Amino acid sequence: MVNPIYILTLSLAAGFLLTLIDKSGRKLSLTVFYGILSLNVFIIGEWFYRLTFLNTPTVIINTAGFSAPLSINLQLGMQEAFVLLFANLTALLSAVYLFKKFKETHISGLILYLIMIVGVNGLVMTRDLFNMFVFSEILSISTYALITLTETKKSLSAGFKYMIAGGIASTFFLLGVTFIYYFTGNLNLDFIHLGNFSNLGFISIFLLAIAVFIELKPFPANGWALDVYEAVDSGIVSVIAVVNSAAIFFVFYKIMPILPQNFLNVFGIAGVITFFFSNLMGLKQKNAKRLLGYSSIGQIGLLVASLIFTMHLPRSLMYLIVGGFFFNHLIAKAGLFWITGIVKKENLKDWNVLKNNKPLLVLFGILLFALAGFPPFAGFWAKWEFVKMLVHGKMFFVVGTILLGSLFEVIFLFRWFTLSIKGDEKTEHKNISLELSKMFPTTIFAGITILISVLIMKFFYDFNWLHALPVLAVLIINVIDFLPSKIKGILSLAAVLTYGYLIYPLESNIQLFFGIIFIIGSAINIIGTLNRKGKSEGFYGLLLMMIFSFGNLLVAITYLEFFLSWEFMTISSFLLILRGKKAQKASMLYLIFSTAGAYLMMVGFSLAPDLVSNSVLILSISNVSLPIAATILLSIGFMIKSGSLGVHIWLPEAHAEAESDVSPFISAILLKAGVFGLLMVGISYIKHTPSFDIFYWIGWIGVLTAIVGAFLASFQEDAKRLLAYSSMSQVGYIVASIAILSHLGWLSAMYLSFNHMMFKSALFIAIAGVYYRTHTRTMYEMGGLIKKMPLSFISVLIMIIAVSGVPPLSGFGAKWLIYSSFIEKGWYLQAGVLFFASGVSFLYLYRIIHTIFLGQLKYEHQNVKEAPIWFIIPQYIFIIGIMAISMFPNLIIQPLNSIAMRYFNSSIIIDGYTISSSLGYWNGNLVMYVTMGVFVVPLIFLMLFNGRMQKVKQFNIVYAAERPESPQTTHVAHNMYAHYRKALGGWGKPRIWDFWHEVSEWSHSLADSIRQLYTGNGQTYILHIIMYVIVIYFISGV
Amino acid sequence: MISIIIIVFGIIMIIAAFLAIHLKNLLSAIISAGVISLLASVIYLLLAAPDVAMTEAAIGSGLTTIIFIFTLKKIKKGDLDD
Amino acid sequence: MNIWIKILYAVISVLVVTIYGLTLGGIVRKIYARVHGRYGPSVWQPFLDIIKTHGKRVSISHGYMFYLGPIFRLAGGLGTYLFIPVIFGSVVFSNFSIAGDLLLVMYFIFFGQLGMALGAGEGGHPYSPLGIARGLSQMTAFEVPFSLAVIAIAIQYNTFNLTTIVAAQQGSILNWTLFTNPLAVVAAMISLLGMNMHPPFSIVLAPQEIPIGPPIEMNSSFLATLQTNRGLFTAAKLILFMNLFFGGATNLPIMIIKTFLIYMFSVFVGASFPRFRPEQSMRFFLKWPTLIGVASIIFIAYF
Amino acid sequence: MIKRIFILLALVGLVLMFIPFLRDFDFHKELSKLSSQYVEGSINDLNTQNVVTSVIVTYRGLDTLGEVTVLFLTTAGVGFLLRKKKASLKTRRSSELLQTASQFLFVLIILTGIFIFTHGHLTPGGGFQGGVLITTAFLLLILADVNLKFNYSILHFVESFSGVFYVMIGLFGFLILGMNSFLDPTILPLGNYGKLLSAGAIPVIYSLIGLKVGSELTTIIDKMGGE
Amino acid sequence: MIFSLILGFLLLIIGLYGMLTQKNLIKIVIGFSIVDTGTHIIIVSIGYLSGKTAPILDSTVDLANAAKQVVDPIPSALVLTAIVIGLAVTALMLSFVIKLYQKNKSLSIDDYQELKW
Repeated sequence: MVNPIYILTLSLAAGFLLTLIDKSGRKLSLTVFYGILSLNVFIIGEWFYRLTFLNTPTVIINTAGFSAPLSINLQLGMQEAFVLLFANLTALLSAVYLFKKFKETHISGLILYLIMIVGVNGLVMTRDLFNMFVFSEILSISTYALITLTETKKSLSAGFKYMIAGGIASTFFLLGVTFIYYFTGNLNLDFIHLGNFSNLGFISIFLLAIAVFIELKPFPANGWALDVYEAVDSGIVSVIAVVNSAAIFFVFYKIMPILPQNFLNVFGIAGVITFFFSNLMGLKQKNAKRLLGYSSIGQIGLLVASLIFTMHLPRSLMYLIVGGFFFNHLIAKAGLFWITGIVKKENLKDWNVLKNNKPLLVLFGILLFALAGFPPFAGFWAKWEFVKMLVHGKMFFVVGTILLGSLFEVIFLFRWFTLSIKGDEKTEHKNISLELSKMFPTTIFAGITILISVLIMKFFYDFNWLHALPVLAVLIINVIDFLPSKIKGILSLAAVLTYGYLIYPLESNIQLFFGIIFIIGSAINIIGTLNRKGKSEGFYGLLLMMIFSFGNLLVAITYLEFFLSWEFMTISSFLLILRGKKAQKASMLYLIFSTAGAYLMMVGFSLAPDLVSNSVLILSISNVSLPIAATILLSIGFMIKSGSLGVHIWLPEAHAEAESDVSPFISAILLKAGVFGLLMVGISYIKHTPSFDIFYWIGWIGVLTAIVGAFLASFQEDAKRLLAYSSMSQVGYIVASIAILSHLGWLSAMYLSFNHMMFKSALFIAIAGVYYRTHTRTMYEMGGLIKKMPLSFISVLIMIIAVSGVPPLSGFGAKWLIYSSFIEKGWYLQAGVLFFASGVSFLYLYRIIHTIFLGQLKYEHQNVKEAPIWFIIPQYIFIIGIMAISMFPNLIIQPLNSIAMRYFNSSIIIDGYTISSSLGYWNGNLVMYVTMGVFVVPLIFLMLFNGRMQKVKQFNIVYAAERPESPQTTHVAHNMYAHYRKALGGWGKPRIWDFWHEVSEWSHSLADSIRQLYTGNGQTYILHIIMYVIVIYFISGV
Repeated sequence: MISIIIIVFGIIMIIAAFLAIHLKNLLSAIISAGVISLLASVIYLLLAAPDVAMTEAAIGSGLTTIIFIFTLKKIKKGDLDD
Repeated sequence: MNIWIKILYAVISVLVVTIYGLTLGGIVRKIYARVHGRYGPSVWQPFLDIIKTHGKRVSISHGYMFYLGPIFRLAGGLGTYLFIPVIFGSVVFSNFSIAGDLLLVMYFIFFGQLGMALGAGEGGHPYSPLGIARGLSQMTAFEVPFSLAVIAIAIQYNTFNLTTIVAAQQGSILNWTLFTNPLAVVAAMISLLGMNMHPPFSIVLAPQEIPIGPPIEMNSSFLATLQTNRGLFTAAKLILFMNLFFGGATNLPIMIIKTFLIYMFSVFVGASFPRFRPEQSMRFFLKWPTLIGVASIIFIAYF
Repeated sequence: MIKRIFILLALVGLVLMFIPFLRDFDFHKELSKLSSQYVEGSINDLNTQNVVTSVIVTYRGLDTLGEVTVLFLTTAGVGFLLRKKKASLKTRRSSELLQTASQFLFVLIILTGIFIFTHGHLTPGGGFQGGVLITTAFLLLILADVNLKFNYSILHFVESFSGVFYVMIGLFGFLILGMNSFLDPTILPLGNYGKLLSAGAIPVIYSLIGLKVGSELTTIIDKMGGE
Repeated sequence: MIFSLILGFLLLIIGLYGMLTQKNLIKIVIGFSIVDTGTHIIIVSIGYLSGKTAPILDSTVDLANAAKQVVDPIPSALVLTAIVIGLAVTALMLSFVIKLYQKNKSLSIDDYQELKW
């Protein structure tokens, strides 16, 4: 146990001596330098361990033989140790990162760095206000000087601006300190009491507080910081943005007890505003480091806000929230700044050099996900608890601002990420040199990020181990990534089936039903991925992560578990979509909408009352009366995932641009997660019907989604896009049926979900096969493939009959159930719209089968073969499934009936194969026989009496007595329903797309105009600071 | 008595401050700033703070001014390496 | 009931109605000719046509879907017919209506159309998909007023069961849907014009633009199959309308009279209007008839 | 123009913010409790005449250590900023007379400086003021353009070791007197009040500070003024 | 001493005014040093107790009643530190100015704003 005073003195003495030491060689001075930095980490580490785990009491060290307030004292408690450990570790690693620089630069660089750490350590430990001033000057001055480690015009001018701003702030600080001394007779924090402060006393405290707050870079008085972030060497920036910020943040934490509540409120709001605007402006940022700068500033704002708003919470919760944000931000930020230094590209567009560099890309991804607050990283838990806390405190405005800000942050961070992976191909690919000294710290921090997440999950939450599976899957598959993809695919298939077996003893049928969709459906779809060649690095990990997350939704017990799985699902599906060749935009759209949805859900869950029972959420939710707002928010969140009208624009992009064997997962299974969620909301809703009938409107949205989706599908030229819109339309039916909130409605929703899973999987796989052979998704470029790919054709044929609802296949069952339920409910006009939608669906269904398989075969496709066997197998499994439930509808109707009966009285009677509702009846089995009969009779007749039939060549058609010229001109496929578009007139315009486009444009231009504040002129920045001080002064009402 | 001296000195200092800011000639501006510090040290003496007065005289009006002048010299000379 | 007897009855029923439907087609052609001032073909001409086309020596197929197309078409006609109870109270003519209700019939109509569209598509002739595209589009449009009318009826009789609907209309002529729910009938009758593809809604076959449209590549037995279906399918649709709106039929003559009159309605309208362009046709159906359909629902549901 | 208005607004705002200080300021009549304790402690515990010195060196010793560090940092910082790739050697001899005079003055000023910081506990002034005087002496040499090659090694040596000794004296207190006695001057006998050799380690510390400040400021001046 | 307090505030504001309006980097630094001086005067002023002597307890002071006779030593101590720190910051700022001038041959702050937005 080394006395903490050594942390200061050793570094100081070493600093003083370094000039001399350096005379005997840089090697020696570097040894001393790194030795001292490591020693600091070691000493603090030991203290942290003792204070945290051995419950050693907080140490207070007085100086000069006198006790406080006579002398200056230092304090080392758990909080100090936490911050110090973190700061010293970062400093050490940053120093490692700067190793090459330190080897070459002037010895003063090392000295400055070492003494800077003294400043940080002193600043954190001291309890004396003026001493804080001194240490903060030590910190600032060394920082100012270190900024010039890279001597560019930019770094110098940034440094100068920084100095001026810092100078102004410290003037205020000094004034504040001395006046506080004057009015309280003390400089020691522990002896300053708010008790009988005069008005002047408050102003003094205000001066002190605002000075610290300015150092925390509040919007808009933070232009200087941004310039520094942009201009200065990555190694130093990481120290400024992380170590310095941490220290100053801690100073703010220390002075908080002497600040009056009204100041704190203002600062809290100012933090929130900073967070919001920084992230908004980040949207327009093209420069990587400046982007991180905006993010950094925003995060500090959030950190301050979280600190202020969680003051009254129990300690452990506060530690989780503030500590979570603290770690999340600072560690990730340091790592990312380091990466910018490794990549050495300013413009985000040039970052696609990363794509050839897997190790760096992985680190980049981990840190970025951590920064954006995705699970399992610390920021996620902090955000969850913070939002919950704010919502309970009814601070909705703050919640909204923070979440919107977070959304902006996710947008710009992941635009960066996606550009790095999918950026423009044209730029040259110079390999990035991975210096060990730079990679080492980055790797350590990525590791710490993960470690912290594990610790948080272990100490703060008690999760079922299943919830770790999604992450484990990624890790494990990463380890065996060298294997060929077929082996990994088979292993994944086995893993999914094992997982299914593990969760199999489910508590209820509804779980079982969705389990079949999620797990069995996925397992069959995995067969399609076995066609992959090569290694498909990373693919199966993500796939497993997604599938396990689906499953975990079913067994989630708490809201948090559910939301955790939901987020895992979002992350994995986002990354899977991103794997598509041109998926940058698509994946971004998906992520933006998903994140927005997730945030709404987060608020929704926070509004929800506590769960009373300990069973899985889908069951226990029925005992919970969700408030209206929660119902609305959760519904919107789930509807975003299921692609409802208005928020559907991510859907076609994501489905179309994902790799073709991923699309079935996205479309057939992922959308059902939204359905599952909506059903969950419905379960609570029916048990505690509120006055305002939300589901009536959800019903309308579902119905409109169905019709609009159908129309949009009809107007597509791209096969996958067509199927995507078709999914949107079909899920619209499902949503509408759920919204009916009746036995028949839910029965039909689940029936259609199951059906949709099968036919949409098969269709997407079929298209994957076609794409695999023809390398095009544009339908009019194909045609006549029936002769080349008969098996695929049959599969598509059966599936489109199933989609269309034409008897005798299972689709009709869905239609019958839906119309019956709508009429029974009294939603007549909605039923009318659905009739229309189901008519329109014929347009696109015919289009997809005709333009691909029928008509004229193109010359270039003369030699294509049938789709690979791996695509055929899953299709035919699904065909068997469809045929089975068409022939014997009871197979599915009976179990679904029992599920729905859990919530409603049964409204159907099953008698043999005849299913009757109050309105009508349907005997699927008999229909099948009759259809087979009426089909077979003419067939036999024709076969008997048409023996003279001869087959003819492709162009042998009656064509105005001429031979047609070429397949291209003869195949009617392009813009097939032009007349319909014409008929629709103004109704056919993509208004919703335009709307979101406008939203995006508008926020970007808003961001652009706000950031004009940062003129780059140092004087303007001073003006900002002074104005800021004045405005805050008058707002605080001192 | 002290008040009067402070007022008189104060007025001179304020004038010097304006001069320091507005004078086009940088050297004069620097010297005006030095004058402020010098007078400040007198005021410190009057305010019974001899330690501060000494420091201000030596550092504020002495060293600081010299550093300014050195800077000016470096810039004026123009023979800066680099 | 013994399933074989049921099948026997169904065969009888189908034969009767097919003959009736084809005759009806002949009569219509006669009427058209007379309206145009020609003598016109014999009333039995459809039968002759079928026998003639079936007997053609040359029979060309473009592939198995092409082969199956007409079969789908005929199966669709047969199925649609077989799921409708034709004559109220008659065992022979009750067909297989126990298999499903009105919704089944409505969706089974698509079975044949879809199959035919696919078969025609494989023919590779550009006019086929053009015609089909038009036909499908128009179908989506005229289905709207029709489905609204059907919903209105379902509300009115609180059932999709065709037999029940017919039963409810027995007793007096005033019990017919025509009188109890005239708006729905108007909407449905307008969409019937589209269904029958007579002018002004004959955009699918449109002889001058895309000669005979989808079946353009069909020949010999294939064409004969389609021609057979035309008689059967037309009759089936008329019977459906009769059941829904005009009180059904308790015996064969009444059925013949009623369906004939319903058919004459579309024939006369067709003879007196020029053809729409495709988008005009769609707009037409999505405007007034749809509004009338909505009005019928509102009227029946809320007043 | 708009900027001017904003500047004006900002300054007016500041004035408004500070006006309460001028309007309502209530000057103390008595020392605060803490100051009285310092005054009494200075007499009774530390045997130091100059209370400011006892506050600076002892009670707020950590501040002063920091302060010295700040200067040290500035030395390093200025040196770091104005680091040269190659030292340029340019000499220009000034007149003999000036040189002699300045060398004489140099010794005189240095001695005065030493006097000031060794008497820091008795009279006004101390390490900082003395240190500045030492710097002034060196400044004189620079200004006189004496081609006196500073022996940088000695300067660095003095700078480093005065700092290290300062820290070490602090640590002595800590090691000898216990964990609350970092920078405690009572490691040396307190002596008689008002004498040169009194006040425990205060004069020693102040002298070290003086040396350190002097060497540091000299380095700064040299870096900024030298060629 | 109220007058010196006013003086301090005035200098502070004049210094800020200089920092905000002058384009020359050296002038800005001068403005900063005026702000510093102003701040120091403010601090010393509030430590002054009317009619009392410097806190040097030599033979002129009655040691028994020392606390009643001297001005507050703490502000003096603080200002001492502040002055030295002020010098440090000024020196560093001027080094920046020199360096900037070396790089860009300009002393106008308007020439150093390519970092923005």
